[in-house]
Amino acid sequence: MKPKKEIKKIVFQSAEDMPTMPMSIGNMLWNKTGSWRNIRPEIRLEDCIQCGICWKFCPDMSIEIEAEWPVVNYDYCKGCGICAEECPAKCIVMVEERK
Amino acid sequence: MKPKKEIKKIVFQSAEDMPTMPMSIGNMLWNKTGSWRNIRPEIRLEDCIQCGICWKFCPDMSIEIEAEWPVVNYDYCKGCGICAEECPAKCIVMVEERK
Amino acid sequence: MKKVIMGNHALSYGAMLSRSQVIAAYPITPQTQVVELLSEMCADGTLNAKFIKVESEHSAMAACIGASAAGARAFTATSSQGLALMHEMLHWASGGRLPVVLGNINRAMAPGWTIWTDQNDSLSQRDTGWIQFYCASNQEVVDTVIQAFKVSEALAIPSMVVLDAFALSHTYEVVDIPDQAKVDAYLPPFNPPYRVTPDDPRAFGGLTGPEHYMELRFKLQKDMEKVLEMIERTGREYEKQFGRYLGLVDDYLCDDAEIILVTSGTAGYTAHVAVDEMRDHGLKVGNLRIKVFRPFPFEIVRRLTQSAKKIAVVDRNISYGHHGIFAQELKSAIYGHGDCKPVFGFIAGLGGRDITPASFREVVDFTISHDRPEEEIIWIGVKK
Amino acid sequence: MKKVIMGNHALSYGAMLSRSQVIAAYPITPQTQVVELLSEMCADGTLNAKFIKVESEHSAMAACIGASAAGARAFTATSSQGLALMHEMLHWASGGRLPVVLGNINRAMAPGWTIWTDQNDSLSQRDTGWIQFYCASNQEVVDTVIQAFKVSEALAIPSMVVLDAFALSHTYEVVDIPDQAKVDAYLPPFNPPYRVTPDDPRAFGGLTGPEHYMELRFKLQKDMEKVLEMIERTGREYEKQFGRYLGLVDDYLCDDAEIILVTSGTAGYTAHVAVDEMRDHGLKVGNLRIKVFRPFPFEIVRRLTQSAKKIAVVDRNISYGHHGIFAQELKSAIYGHGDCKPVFGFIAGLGGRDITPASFREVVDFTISHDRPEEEIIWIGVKK
Amino acid sequence: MIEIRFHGRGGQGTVVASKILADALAKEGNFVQAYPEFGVERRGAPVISFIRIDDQQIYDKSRIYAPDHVVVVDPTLVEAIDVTEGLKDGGWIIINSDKKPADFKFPAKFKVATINATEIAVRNKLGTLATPIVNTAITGAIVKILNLTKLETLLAAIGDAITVKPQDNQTAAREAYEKS
Amino acid sequence: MIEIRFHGRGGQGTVVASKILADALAKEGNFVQAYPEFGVERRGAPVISFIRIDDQQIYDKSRIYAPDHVVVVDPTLVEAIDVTEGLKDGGWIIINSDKKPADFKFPAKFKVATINATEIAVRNKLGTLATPIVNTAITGAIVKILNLTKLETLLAAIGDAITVKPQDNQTAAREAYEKS
Amino acid sequence: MKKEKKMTLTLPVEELVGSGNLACQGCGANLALRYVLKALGQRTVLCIPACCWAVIDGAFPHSCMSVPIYHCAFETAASTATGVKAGLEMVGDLETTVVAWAGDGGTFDIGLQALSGAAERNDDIIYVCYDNEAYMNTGIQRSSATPTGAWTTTTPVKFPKDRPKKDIDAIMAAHRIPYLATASISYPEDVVKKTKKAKSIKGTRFIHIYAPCPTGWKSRPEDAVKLGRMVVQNCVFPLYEVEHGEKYTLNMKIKDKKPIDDYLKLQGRFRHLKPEQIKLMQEEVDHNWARLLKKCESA
Amino acid sequence: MKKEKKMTLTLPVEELVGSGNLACQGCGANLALRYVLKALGQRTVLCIPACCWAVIDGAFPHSCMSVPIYHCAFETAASTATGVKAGLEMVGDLETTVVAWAGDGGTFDIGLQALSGAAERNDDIIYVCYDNEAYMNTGIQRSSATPTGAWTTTTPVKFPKDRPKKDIDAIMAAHRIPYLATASISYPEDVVKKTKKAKSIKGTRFIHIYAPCPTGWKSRPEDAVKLGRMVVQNCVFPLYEVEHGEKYTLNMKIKDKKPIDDYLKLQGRFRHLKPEQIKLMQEEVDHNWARLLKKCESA
Ligand SMILES: Cc1ncc(C[n+]2csc(CCOP(=O)(O)OP(=O)(O)O)c2C)c(N)n1
Ligand SMILES: Cc1ncc(C[n+]2csc(CCOP(=O)(O)OP(=O)(O)O)c2C)c(N)n1
Ligand code: SF4
Ligand code: SF4
Ligand code: SF4
Ligand code: SF4
Ligand code: SF4
Ligand code: SF4
Ligand SMILES: [Mg+2]
Ligand SMILES: [Mg+2]
Repeated sequence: MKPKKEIKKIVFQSAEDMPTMPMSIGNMLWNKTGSWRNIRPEIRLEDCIQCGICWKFCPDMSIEIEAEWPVVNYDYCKGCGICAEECPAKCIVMVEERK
Repeated sequence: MKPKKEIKKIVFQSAEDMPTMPMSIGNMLWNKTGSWRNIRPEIRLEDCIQCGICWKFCPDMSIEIEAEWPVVNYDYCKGCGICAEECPAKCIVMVEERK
Repeated sequence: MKKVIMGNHALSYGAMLSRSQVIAAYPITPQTQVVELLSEMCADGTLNAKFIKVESEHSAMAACIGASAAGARAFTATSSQGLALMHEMLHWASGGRLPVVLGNINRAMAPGWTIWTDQNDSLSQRDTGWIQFYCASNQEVVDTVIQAFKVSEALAIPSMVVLDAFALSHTYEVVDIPDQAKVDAYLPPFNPPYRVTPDDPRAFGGLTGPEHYMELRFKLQKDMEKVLEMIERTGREYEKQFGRYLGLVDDYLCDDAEIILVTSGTAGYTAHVAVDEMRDHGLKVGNLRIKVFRPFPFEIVRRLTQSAKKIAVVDRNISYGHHGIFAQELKSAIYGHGDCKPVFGFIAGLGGRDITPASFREVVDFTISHDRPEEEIIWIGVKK
Repeated sequence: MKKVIMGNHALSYGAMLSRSQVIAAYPITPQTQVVELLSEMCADGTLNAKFIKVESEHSAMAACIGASAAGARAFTATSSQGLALMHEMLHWASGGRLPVVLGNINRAMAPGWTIWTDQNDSLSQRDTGWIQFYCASNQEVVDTVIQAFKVSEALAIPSMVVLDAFALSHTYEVVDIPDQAKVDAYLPPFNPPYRVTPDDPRAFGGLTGPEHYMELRFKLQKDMEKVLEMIERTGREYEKQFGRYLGLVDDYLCDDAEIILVTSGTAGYTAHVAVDEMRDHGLKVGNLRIKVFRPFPFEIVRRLTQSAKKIAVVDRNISYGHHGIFAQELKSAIYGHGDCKPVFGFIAGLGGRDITPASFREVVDFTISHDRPEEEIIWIGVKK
Repeated sequence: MIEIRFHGRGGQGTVVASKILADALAKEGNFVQAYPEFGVERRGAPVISFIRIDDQQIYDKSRIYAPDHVVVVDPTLVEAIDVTEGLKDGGWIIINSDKKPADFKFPAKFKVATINATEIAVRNKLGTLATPIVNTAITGAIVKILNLTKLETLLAAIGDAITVKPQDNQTAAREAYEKS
Repeated sequence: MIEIRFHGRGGQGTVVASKILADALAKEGNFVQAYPEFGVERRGAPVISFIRIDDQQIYDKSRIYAPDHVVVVDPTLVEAIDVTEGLKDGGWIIINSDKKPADFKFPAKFKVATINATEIAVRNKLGTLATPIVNTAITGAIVKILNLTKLETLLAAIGDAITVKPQDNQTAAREAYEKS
Repeated sequence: MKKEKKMTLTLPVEELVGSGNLACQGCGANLALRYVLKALGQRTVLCIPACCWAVIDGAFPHSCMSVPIYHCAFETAASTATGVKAGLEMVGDLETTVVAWAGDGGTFDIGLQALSGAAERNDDIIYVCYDNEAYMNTGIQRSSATPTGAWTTTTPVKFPKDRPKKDIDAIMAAHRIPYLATASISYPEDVVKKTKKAKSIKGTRFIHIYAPCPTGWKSRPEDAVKLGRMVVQNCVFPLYEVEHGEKYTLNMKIKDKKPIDDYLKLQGRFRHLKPEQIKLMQEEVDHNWARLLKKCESA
Repeated sequence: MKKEKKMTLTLPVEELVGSGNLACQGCGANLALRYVLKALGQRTVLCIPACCWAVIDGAFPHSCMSVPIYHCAFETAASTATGVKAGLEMVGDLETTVVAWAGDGGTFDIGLQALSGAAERNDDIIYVCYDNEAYMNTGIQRSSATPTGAWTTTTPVKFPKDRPKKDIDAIMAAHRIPYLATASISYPEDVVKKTKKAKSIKGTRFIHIYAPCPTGWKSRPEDAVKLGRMVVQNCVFPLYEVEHGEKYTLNMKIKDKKPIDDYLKLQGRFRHLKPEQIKLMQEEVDHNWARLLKKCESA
């Protein structure tokens, strides 16, 4: 998995530190939506036909391409199951998250 | 000309006399718009074919029908000239108002 | 009948028990449940009303105005942005002397987007000519809606029933739902002397020149002044029927208090708790929770604050470039009446920041330790 | 260059000299000439600006907000119903910290339909976080627009420049039109630190929870408090360039006055005439015309009213269920500062009823003959 | 301070007349204030407008109730309404009319002048007999009768303000001035 | 006054659980206050809700920071967040889990109870293993462990509040009550 | 001179708009309401937003009308009417016709959303837009109904209106309301017929009436009716009906389509136009006319 | 297992929507913006009114986006965008694409007037409506985009939505804007193609994207893409373009038109429907489809 710029949640300690306008100064990567998941996609790469469909339809940008293969970024994957549903090779299975 | 219900302009002397809501309690007949006129329609009834077109097109309800003939109500006729313009018999002429 | 309901449903019940005839509303967090329950009530026949699912709050108020002008009892509910979008129509309802009742969930104004409570939305409407009630419990919400229709219809002035976002709107509490028959006895059908009907054709709201406008507005103010007495009187009637008095203020231990907290909304209930605690510690503190903000209850506020040494107003709102709004209005109200005791203006709880019993302790500590307020505004709970 | 122009055109000139870049406006009596002249200026190239001929005032303010957020100087003008329709967006501009400048022609609120002057439209916006200037002459209008951009842009708070319907908007007066080059020197191009641009992508106005909202609003208030000093300072700079000082108030013979009239708008000029007359009759009367209402000029008002025995506030507006708004705010401002001298609250001139020198004589007569105001509101010129 | 009231009809440009007068007077360093009736104007309906003139800043923003002079742009109005309402004793009533001053029955405390502005206007191709554009002509008469300013200043003001047929308007004003 | 905090996930009906509890307690004459976290709820994301119980009118409208007890509706949350934040000493932590209380490593000052509400729910056909509807079952456990009210009252409250499969829900609550 | 003939009256005689009102000389809007009320009769409520008609009615405490009027805020004609209708029904009056009566600005621009909302809900009101092609009550500013090329005070001759008139009828047809019609004050019998037809239908009905405005168009008052006729004859404003957004019916077949020149010449607002501009405008008219014919055929 | 093949990527790879955002599991709206920004690239400004996307973006002081956003009031997507575009041009940025990005409620209902105004002026913005057929951000209330028969919290099963979905595309076509297209998140290449086409045109462009919402439709998150495909295949939401309000182009010819039943079955919001009701809905779909085909033919 390619290293993601790890961004911390910004918490202001004082009004002075804040911008004048209500305005963003950081991104949402601190919000590990992987924790929302109750089922997780697992890709059986052996059956994968590299069609890119899982990447194309992931609403959370959580299918990444590494060396031409799809990899799930579990930090953010919310477990919607779209990738598994849409995979033409049926090589993504949704398995129950930690019990 | 048939007698019109003569209505005076209502002027309140005190708040108490007024309705609670901003609401009408009288009509606009006190407002003799005939005084706005600088040209006046005159109907030469001898040429009139009783087609009713002047009555139909008067925007100010100022052509009245009396015994089947058109009569101008000068109290309200604003002198727009539509009746004269539209009269197919060309029997309405616009003449200059008091000089 | 006792029921555990959320504040929003308390509004719905209030509207239902009042036999609202036309409801026009538009959804907005945190008001949605009001509308959802009412649309169910209309769908299943519990309530015989027309529910107009308008395309904006502006139209919601316009439709209520139309319905009320036609002689029907009209209700709507909204919050913050929605209330602000109605602003022009709020002026219209009062200037048109139409007794519409509106439930407003106090939510802070954007931007940034917020759904949390503060009073800037409804208090920004303080100059629109509406009666404003501020509630502290779901029970008060149900009761106040019924009362609001009664007062509004008697004096031809619309009413706003205000409750805090989440702290009331989404909070379940035990509510004694009044009996419909008794409500019917208390609140007869709406029957205005004039209405939009071909049977008595009138033009409402036509062009009004400088020779008449001022008198019409003078009459509005004079009727507004009658609201206070009317609330007290009908509040007693309500008490007779339902055992709960609906007054202008909720005064708690004010008689012998040296410091009086002036509060409103749910924070005014929490203040109660703080007062109890402080009394336990020997501090002579009282709580004056303002329930009716418009018209401002001049007399009773003057009377109840008379003997105190200091007044501490806690505003969950601010008029930028002036003071907290309750503080400002209170000072205007008591100015020149009695001694000019120090009034401390605190601002707390904007945009949903919590106001806790500790907040009031901080308020009282500050008030005790200062002779005069010194600053125009004293901020509570801000990371400066 | 001296020119005889109407108040509405004074607004247009102010906007043009300030090199407004985006104008979005919608017509309404009595504001139309502002827009008409500006659209001509844009059509013939006198002014290099985009003129967006929007379909409502709500969109006018939204477009100004968008333009300002993108870093352009934005101007609009409206009146009464139009201003009221913008209400939600007024909150937006201030909460978003965007220095839009708006010209408002004071017109009473409907219903009944009215096009005549009173201040209820702009004063109903007193809680929206805008700076508010009230003008008494066309000269003041031109100067104030330029000044408003300067102050607003420095502190990221929008401004409203207010003038009376007809009495100013349609009244021709001699105006010294400032020289463009000098205006350019006084008012440099708008260059905000942050703006909507892909070069520095930011999300403006996103969801802001209870942990942050209050601080943002605290900052707004703190900046609002800086406005007063800024107006005085840049007013002096303006004076250096153009020979006219733009201050917070216009005080006339207040120093030794026993009775101070507190006034605003064109009535504040007429009061001047009445004061002269009364001084001729030996009455020690002064006139304190408030030019900046938001933020409220606490210090200077306290200072100037200090030595008077009585204060008579003349409000061309009313907050139904409370007092006239200037009276209310003045009492809040001077409460606890100095002695608690009687403040008499008069209401006059609603819906275009004329306020004449005689009105002020009546006001002063009443004030002299009563020790205390006794009534919450003293009405002038109402047929009761 | 001089206060003048104009009587005309909607569409006759009464406000323009007072505005041109204001322009001319301002050119000579006066302070001026000109304003229309505050209301709904309809073509043909009676309207009024006002001008205040002073050599110092004018603070009074209230309406004019007791003018020093009145100008009647449309002669038919003399019958329709009381043009002397509030007029100060000794004030002028300047009427656009082909009649003589003596033909009007006003109380003696007022001075009456007439000027056939309609005739002048029409002759200078300013409008038609039915709808003459008399506002410039009438200013010529006012300036002369009330001795408010020099003719040249008035003509310059007309030149600045009027974009359609400025010369004809100036000629009309000059003629009226000379005939008054 | 007793204050309880519920931890769950968006979509799990945590608020419904606290509401049912409130209903039951109100039936027995208590004053109650139940409220959700004040914010944006997303399915799957951690959420909380609260209940306050007292035998007299509850004036405190501020949020609960130091609950007497906490209830964890979704066991996976124990790892994800600190469910004991602010929890008073001696307070119960009631967890929906198939594990034993001892399997959880909480400070000794807290009491821990577990109830396999998921198993009970699924067995009563309340949702699936992936998305079990556990809110009624868990109320059974709470009522028992904290000794808040009679089982019958709870069952009556469930009967009033739940329109889909009321009996199954009652059975689940009863089972959880009995197992706790 | 008195012949023994009866006066021909092709319209209902009842006058519900009264004299003494504040319309300008030759006002088309005045005629429009006169005709519509002749069709609807006295059991009608009007909701009138800001527009010339808010003034024409007269000043407090007077009204020139014999039907009740609720004067409402500018942007609320449709929503107020919806409210009035609901209110009347709840107090037991199921019969009164509720009409929103608005100008083009109040319809095409600031009131469009409320109208669209009412149409979507199919609220039981008749919405009539009298179209004088600008904001007249405020002194002639452009609205989105102002035609290409026209002068207004906000589209100065140096830069006249450059956008085509918004096609409100196509927009309302897209809402598939049960009934929609265009009409012109110069064909009063047609106005009356359509209004009566509208009255006989339930749901949201929309009538768009061409109403010349001498003041705003800088035309002679006496030409008002002539202009309203020309505009139909030259197909600038064809007369048609649309049912349920689909069934288009052309009411006035134009055999001998007139060029627009004469029509433009009568109006000061078009005085500045150059022949090239007029040619482009003519092309636009021809194009729209062809499209309309197609819609009517295919319906 | 590693074969020597390249991954097939049919969309631009740049991701301008970031992870960690606050969309629900399987949110179609999230996909919609992801695709649109892939087409437009980073030099884009979004004006987002109140809607789910106002929340998805994240909470102050964070944003999940790599393009600037102006969060604007609910009813102002179009007018704010117009203002931003004008502002950018005046400060010298003539290139940035300004997009109003709004939900169906913000487009069909409360924001319609501002949109109509922008379209009439032909303001140079792209307006994208992602349509999830209800007010979702406030918890699933009916909008005028809600289809007939659907449950929402304000159209309870006892009285489900009884009015048809407002035909916003016909309404916008009636404005004769230069470009209008419908799209579905399940055809991302089509979304990208149309968005790029829109970008290449000046004036007001409107794109209407079907964006399934598992939360509001009571459907399974994994079915979101499937639903977006079915709705095209069964002609409930056909894919087409309209140029200048006249030239209709059908993008996806449907040979084998599917009945709506399967589509309805996947969604809890339609669970209460009886066969008769479904039949009526099918008829409506068939009717609309036939009309669309006709428009496309005659264009
Ligand atoms: C919110 C609001 N904005 C502006 C106005 C001012 N206004 C009153 S009438 C009018 C023009 C109306 O135009 P239209 O609807 O075409 O009617 P017309 O005057 O042409 O008859 C305007 C802009 C208003 N009353 N309210
Ligand atoms: C003036 C105003 N009214 C109501 C709201 C509340 N509100 C916020 S988002 C929303 C629903 C948005 O629906 P839609 O545009 O379809 O977007 P979605 O939430 O479905 O994505 C509503 C009603 C608001 N923010 N402002
Ligand atoms: S389950 Fe959903 S979020 Fe996770 S990778 Fe698959 S498509 Fe993306
Ligand atoms: S969709 Fe399936 S086959 Fe296609 S790339 Fe993804 S995992 Fe491989
Ligand atoms: S001139 Fe005009 S107002 Fe007079 S009668 Fe003829 S048509 Fe009517
Ligand atoms: S239009 Fe002419 S011919 Fe016809 S009735 Fe009138 S006057 Fe007679
Ligand atoms: S301006 Fe036009 S529409 Fe308005 S009253 Fe005059 S003629 Fe009629
Ligand atoms: S409610 Fe629907 S549209 Fe909104 S974020 Fe969730 S899935 Fe997306
Ligand atoms: Mg118009
Ligand atoms: Mg939606």
